[in-house]
Parts: sequence; C-alpha cells; structure tokens
Amino acid sequence: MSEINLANIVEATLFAAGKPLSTAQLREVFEEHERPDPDTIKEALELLQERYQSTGLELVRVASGFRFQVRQNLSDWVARLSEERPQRYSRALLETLALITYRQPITRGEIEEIRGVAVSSNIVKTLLERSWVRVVGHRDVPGRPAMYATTRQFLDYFNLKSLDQLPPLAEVRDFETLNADFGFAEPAPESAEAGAGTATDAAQSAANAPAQDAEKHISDDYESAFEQPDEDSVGDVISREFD
Amino acid sequence: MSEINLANIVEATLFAAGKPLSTAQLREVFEEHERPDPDTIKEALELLQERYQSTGLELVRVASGFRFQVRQNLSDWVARLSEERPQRYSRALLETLALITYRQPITRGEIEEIRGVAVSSNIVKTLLERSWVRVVGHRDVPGRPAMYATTRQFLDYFNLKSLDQLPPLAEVRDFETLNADFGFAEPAPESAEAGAGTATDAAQSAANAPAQDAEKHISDDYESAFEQPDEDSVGDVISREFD
Amino acid sequence: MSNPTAGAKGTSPFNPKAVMGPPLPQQGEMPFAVVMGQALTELPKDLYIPPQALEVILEAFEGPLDLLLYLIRRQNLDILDIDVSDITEQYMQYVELMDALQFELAAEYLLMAAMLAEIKSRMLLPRQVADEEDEEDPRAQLIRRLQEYERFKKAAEDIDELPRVDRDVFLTSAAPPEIERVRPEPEVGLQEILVAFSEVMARANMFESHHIQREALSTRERMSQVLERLSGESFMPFVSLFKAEEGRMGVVVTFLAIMELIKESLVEIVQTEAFGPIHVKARVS
Repeated sequence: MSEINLANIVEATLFAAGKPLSTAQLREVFEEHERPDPDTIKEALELLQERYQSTGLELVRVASGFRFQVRQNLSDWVARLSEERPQRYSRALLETLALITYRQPITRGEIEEIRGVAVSSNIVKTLLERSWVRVVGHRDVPGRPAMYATTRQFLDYFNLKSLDQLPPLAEVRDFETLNADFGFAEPAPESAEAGAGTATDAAQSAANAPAQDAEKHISDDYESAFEQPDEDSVGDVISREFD
Repeated sequence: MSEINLANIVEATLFAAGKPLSTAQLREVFEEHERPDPDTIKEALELLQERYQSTGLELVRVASGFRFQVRQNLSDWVARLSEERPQRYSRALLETLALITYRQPITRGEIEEIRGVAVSSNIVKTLLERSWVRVVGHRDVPGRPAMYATTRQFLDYFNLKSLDQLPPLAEVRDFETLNADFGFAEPAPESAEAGAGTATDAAQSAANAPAQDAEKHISDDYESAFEQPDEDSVGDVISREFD
Repeated sequence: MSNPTAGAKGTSPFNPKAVMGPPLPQQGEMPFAVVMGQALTELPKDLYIPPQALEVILEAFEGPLDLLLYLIRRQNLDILDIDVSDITEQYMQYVELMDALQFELAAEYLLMAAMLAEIKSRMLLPRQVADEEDEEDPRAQLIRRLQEYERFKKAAEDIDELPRVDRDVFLTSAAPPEIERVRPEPEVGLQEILVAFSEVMARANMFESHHIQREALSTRERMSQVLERLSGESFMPFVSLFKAEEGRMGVVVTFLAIMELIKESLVEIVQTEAFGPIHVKARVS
C-alpha cells in the first residue's frame, strides 16, 4: 500500500473527478481540521507536475481548474481508441461562436448583423447544450433579446485558461487609407471601429441590471485584451500556471 | 515534451479509455507496422505498475482487462469529492412535520384534511427514516391508519426538553410574539432580525399570492420530500470564470 | 505543453488527422462540395454554374458577405482596392442565375444586390460632397461590413484550429475506490417548522378553534407516550400510567391525556367491579 500523503490525495482526487478541479475544490476534500492552505495545495500540484514529467500524461491548468490530460504527442495513438471521428463543426457554428467569443455579451441580432445572414436556432441551441455559451442577460431594447457569452466549459474544451489566450482578432485597416482610395472627402467617423462598437454596447446595456453591468465590465476588460498583442499566452510554461 | 515510448502510450490509452482495456485492445491503438506483441504490452504494464507504486493510483487487472484505479486507502478523501450537498426539505414535508408536532397523535388522513392535499408516502418515509416521527398506534377507524407522533430524537435535534417548550399554538400565528417568546431577540439581536425577516417574508408571500398558493397545492401532490437544489446563479458563474 | 495560439492553417502540430475530408487547397478556399463525384474547390472562371451545383454553392457560402468576399479574393484583390462596379456586376450575375433557376433566394442576398445596385448608381452620378455630410457612403459602409465580417471569419478558422477535447486533447480518469455513500441530512430550523405550521393553519382557517387554543402541547405529547405504552394487546393498570415523581403537574397532564384519548376513542377503559382497579387498553377493532 502506498503512503497517504497530500500529493497522493490530490492526484487521486483529480483522476477520480474526471473534470478540472480548482484549488478551492481540491481543498474541499479535506476535513476542516486537516485542510491544507491554498499554497500547500499548489506545492502538491507542483510535485505532481514533476512526478508526471516523463510519463504519457501531464497536469495542466484550464479555465475551471487543474486536470490530467494525455500529452499531445500521444494523441495519435489515443485517438485510435475511439471508432468515432472527432466531430466537425460547421462554419456557421464556428462564426457564431467566434462572434460570441470576441464580442460578448452579444445578441443574436448583432451576430446576424455582422455575419449578414440569419443565425439558425439550431446553432444557438447546440452552443447552449454544449454549455459553451450561456445567456448572461437581456439587452434593454425592444424584444429584450438575450445576450450571449462564453463559459468556462468553452475554455476547458479548447484547452484554454482564459479568454485572452485566444488568438487576437485580426486588425482592421485604417479607414483613412480606405477613404483616400475611394476618394471620399470626409474621414469616416468609424475609424475607431472596435472602440466605438464596444462603447455602444456598453451604453445599450447600461440600463440593465447592475449585476449584468458588472459582468459586462469584466468582459470589456477581456475584450480590450484581444485588441492588444498577446504577451504571455503563448507557450505559457506550466510552472507559471501555479502562480 | 516527454518521450514517446510504449509504456507512455499504454499509460495514456488506459487513462483516456475510462474503462478496463484488454491486452488485445491495447494493441489496437498501434498501427499495424508498429504493433507490439502481447508480451511486450505485458512488459509495459509491469513497468507502469512499478511507476505508480508510491502514488495515489494503482494499475490493476479486473475481469475485462487493465485499468488504473484510485487506491482504496484514499477513499475517504475521494468520497468527499462527490459528497452531496445536504438537500432542503420541501414545504410539504415541513408542514407535515409541523402538523405531527402540534396535533400528535395524528393520522395521514387527518394531515391531508388540514393541508387540503395528499401527503406523499415519500414524506412520511423520510420523517420515519430520520427518526423524527414514529407510529404510536392505529386509529380505530376503517383501515386502521397509523397515528404519528414526534420522537425524542426530534426534540434532541431542536434542543428541546419537551414539546412544551414550543410556543403555544395561539401564538404561532403571530410572528412577532413568536420571536419574542422564543427568546430569539434576547441573546442575538441580529439573528432575531434575520429570523423575523424570514418569517415575515413567508407570511407575506403566503398572504399575497392566493392564486400561487392554489397552484402550490396542486403541485404538492407531486412534490417529493426534497426541493430541487438551486443552480448556480449566472452572476456567480461569470465572476468565477475570470478568476 | 498547451500552446493554444499555435497551429497555422494546415500545419497544426497537434494532430494531423484533425482536418477531415479532402486537403484544403493552397489558396485557402474551402471546397464547396463534391458535385457528381468531383470536388468543387473553385467557381468556374466564366461564372457558369452547373445547375445541379447551384444549391451546394449557395450552401458553401455563409451569406452575401461571404460570397462578396469570395469574389474579391478570387480576383486577388485587397478589400480596400476593390472595384465595386466589377464586383457588383459579378454578384448580380450570380443572383440572377439563382433567380433564373427558380431558386428560392435568401432575402439577405437580394438585400445585398439592392445595396450594390445603389452603390453602382451613385458612382455614375457626380459626387456631391455637401450632401453626404450626415449620410454615410454605402461603399464605405459595405467595405466596413466586409472587413468586419472577414475578421470573424478568420477568428472562426482560428478557433477551429485550437486544440480541442477529443480531437487533440484527451482527458483522463481513473476508477474511483469503493465509496460508502453517506448522504448528509438536511438541516431544519425550528423557525421553519413554526412558519410551516402557521401557514398550513392559516390556509386551513383553523386558528379560530377554541379547542386548539386551550390545548397544551404537553397533553399531546403525553397522549403519544401513553399510546405507545399501550401498543401491546394487554391492559395496563390506569395508575401505572402516572408517574408520581413528575409531581402534580405531571399527574394532571397524564390524566388530561388519557381523557383526551378516551374522547377520541383511541383507548378504552375497563373496570370489572365497582371501585375496583381501572385498566386501560388501546382500542383494537
């Protein structure tokens, strides 16, 4: 029988859970009198990190916590385990998902406006059923349409810790150039396109419940993060994930 | 990146499968030209057995093959992972319990007469199982229905020496007196505040919505002893998402 | 290691099998579909669309913006350099073709056609700077929409390339140990019972009963206790139900309880001779 120690308990818990667990959730499996503090849990996670260094598994951090997963260089073999081919997603679904991801919170109407085409109910239903998106409120306009945002499950599914790990949204070219090309006299007022869009969103939802508003501010922060070059998302070493 | 080797592939496959795999199934994940013979697979399994010797997991052989499982001596911690949150009793159960408390000995039929709806067997069963209620006899009417009364355990749970310590019926109707009588107000004014708030809210909601109340009676019939646990509120989820 | 932003189109290091179906053409176009056994990766140069392919072509586009983008990209033009007039011509031909084939046209395509027509007509007129103060030029508007759409089209492709669960990322689990399940009992406050009682009584409108008001709970409690002691078939001496050590109050409460039980026909009392001992027994029919 192996020793009962903190690292082994954390290891066993993570494998038994079969889903990512946060530090707080890991602490919950201990009785109050023996509950380690978060730093001690982190030490145990680091120890496990090391323990699995030369194995076929790795301990990673995703949005909702820590999980063991198969190292990606072994995925060819593991993929053969299942008869089914991995699911493919339609362009319509991916574009809708991209708009929700980068423009959250966003209504279906706003998605349709940008895509220039109706969004089928099936797509929205699929995204909701997969728990990739959720309704975070309703825009204070006629019809009170639902506003969608992404979830932690979405990030978990795509192996991400946070939204700012997503590839940044492509830049839009300066409209001054555009106007020059077309020989337009006035500078387009939309030159600050992204910023203006966000501001309108914020104004529209300003009348909403304060809770939603608070949420929105959070997303705004993250949205602005997309526009900037990403500093630390790429190849984030695991040791930094424990900070 | 860790090495791609036989043991690592077998390890990853077993952990990803989520079910026991036979040696034959393990061989299947290799392409034909690289497929190891059964003995080589067995060697890899032995190597893995050793690798996990001092960890919280063990590689075991069960009827349908090999699998990794959490060591039995860690079950206390792992069990707490899936520990169900204590549920809440339904309004129907609390009313039934209250009637048994104040009108004991009382039959199910009598409770139903006062409540105006059927009392589900689940409710009675739950109360009996919790040892809060017992059968003290049978009423001498057709069907000889059981008469229920409260138990010593019931008194112990509520820290009462006898039922006498409950407020008299006449005063239960008046929530303000109730709080005073109970001495909720004296030791901790804040908790009395909270208590009074709940009581008043409940009384108000009972008085305000007769229509809803009527609906409630109907649904009571189908009600179990427990309420559905509340889902996480949306606000809760989003704020944690960006932690 | 997780490296979510890596993975340029077609060179994903995560899993070469991630991309299913025929390989993507180098120019970055999606194959529209397989029509009559042939993969259609490009629209014919002369814009002729075999009738049976029209439906798949329409399905291949995510709407009028996507079709326009395609037309622009096919000419290897930057959006900023497009000749709206040329593109309009092509777009119109497509739409007319769809129409000629009785194709049920999506409203969005017609709307776009109308917009293009407007742009074209404007270009034929002399430019009136002053008039356009508060009205945005439809060309600028269209180009902005195209650019915006293209950003998200690219973002969708990027998301598709991200490593994802069950394709590139495989989750792990181990069998849990044997677990003895203990479900914690719900907590109940006394207050909750009182509230429940007052509510049910309010509903039943039974507060006005004097009977209930007078009744002391101790009597009810004692009734239960007495009944339990009488649960056997045998007779109990009446006096054995009293406990002297409880004092006068206890005797009174017990007596009241027995009286109430008799009244409710829950017990019967038997006296075999005058002034003889009284026995009590639970009533059994």
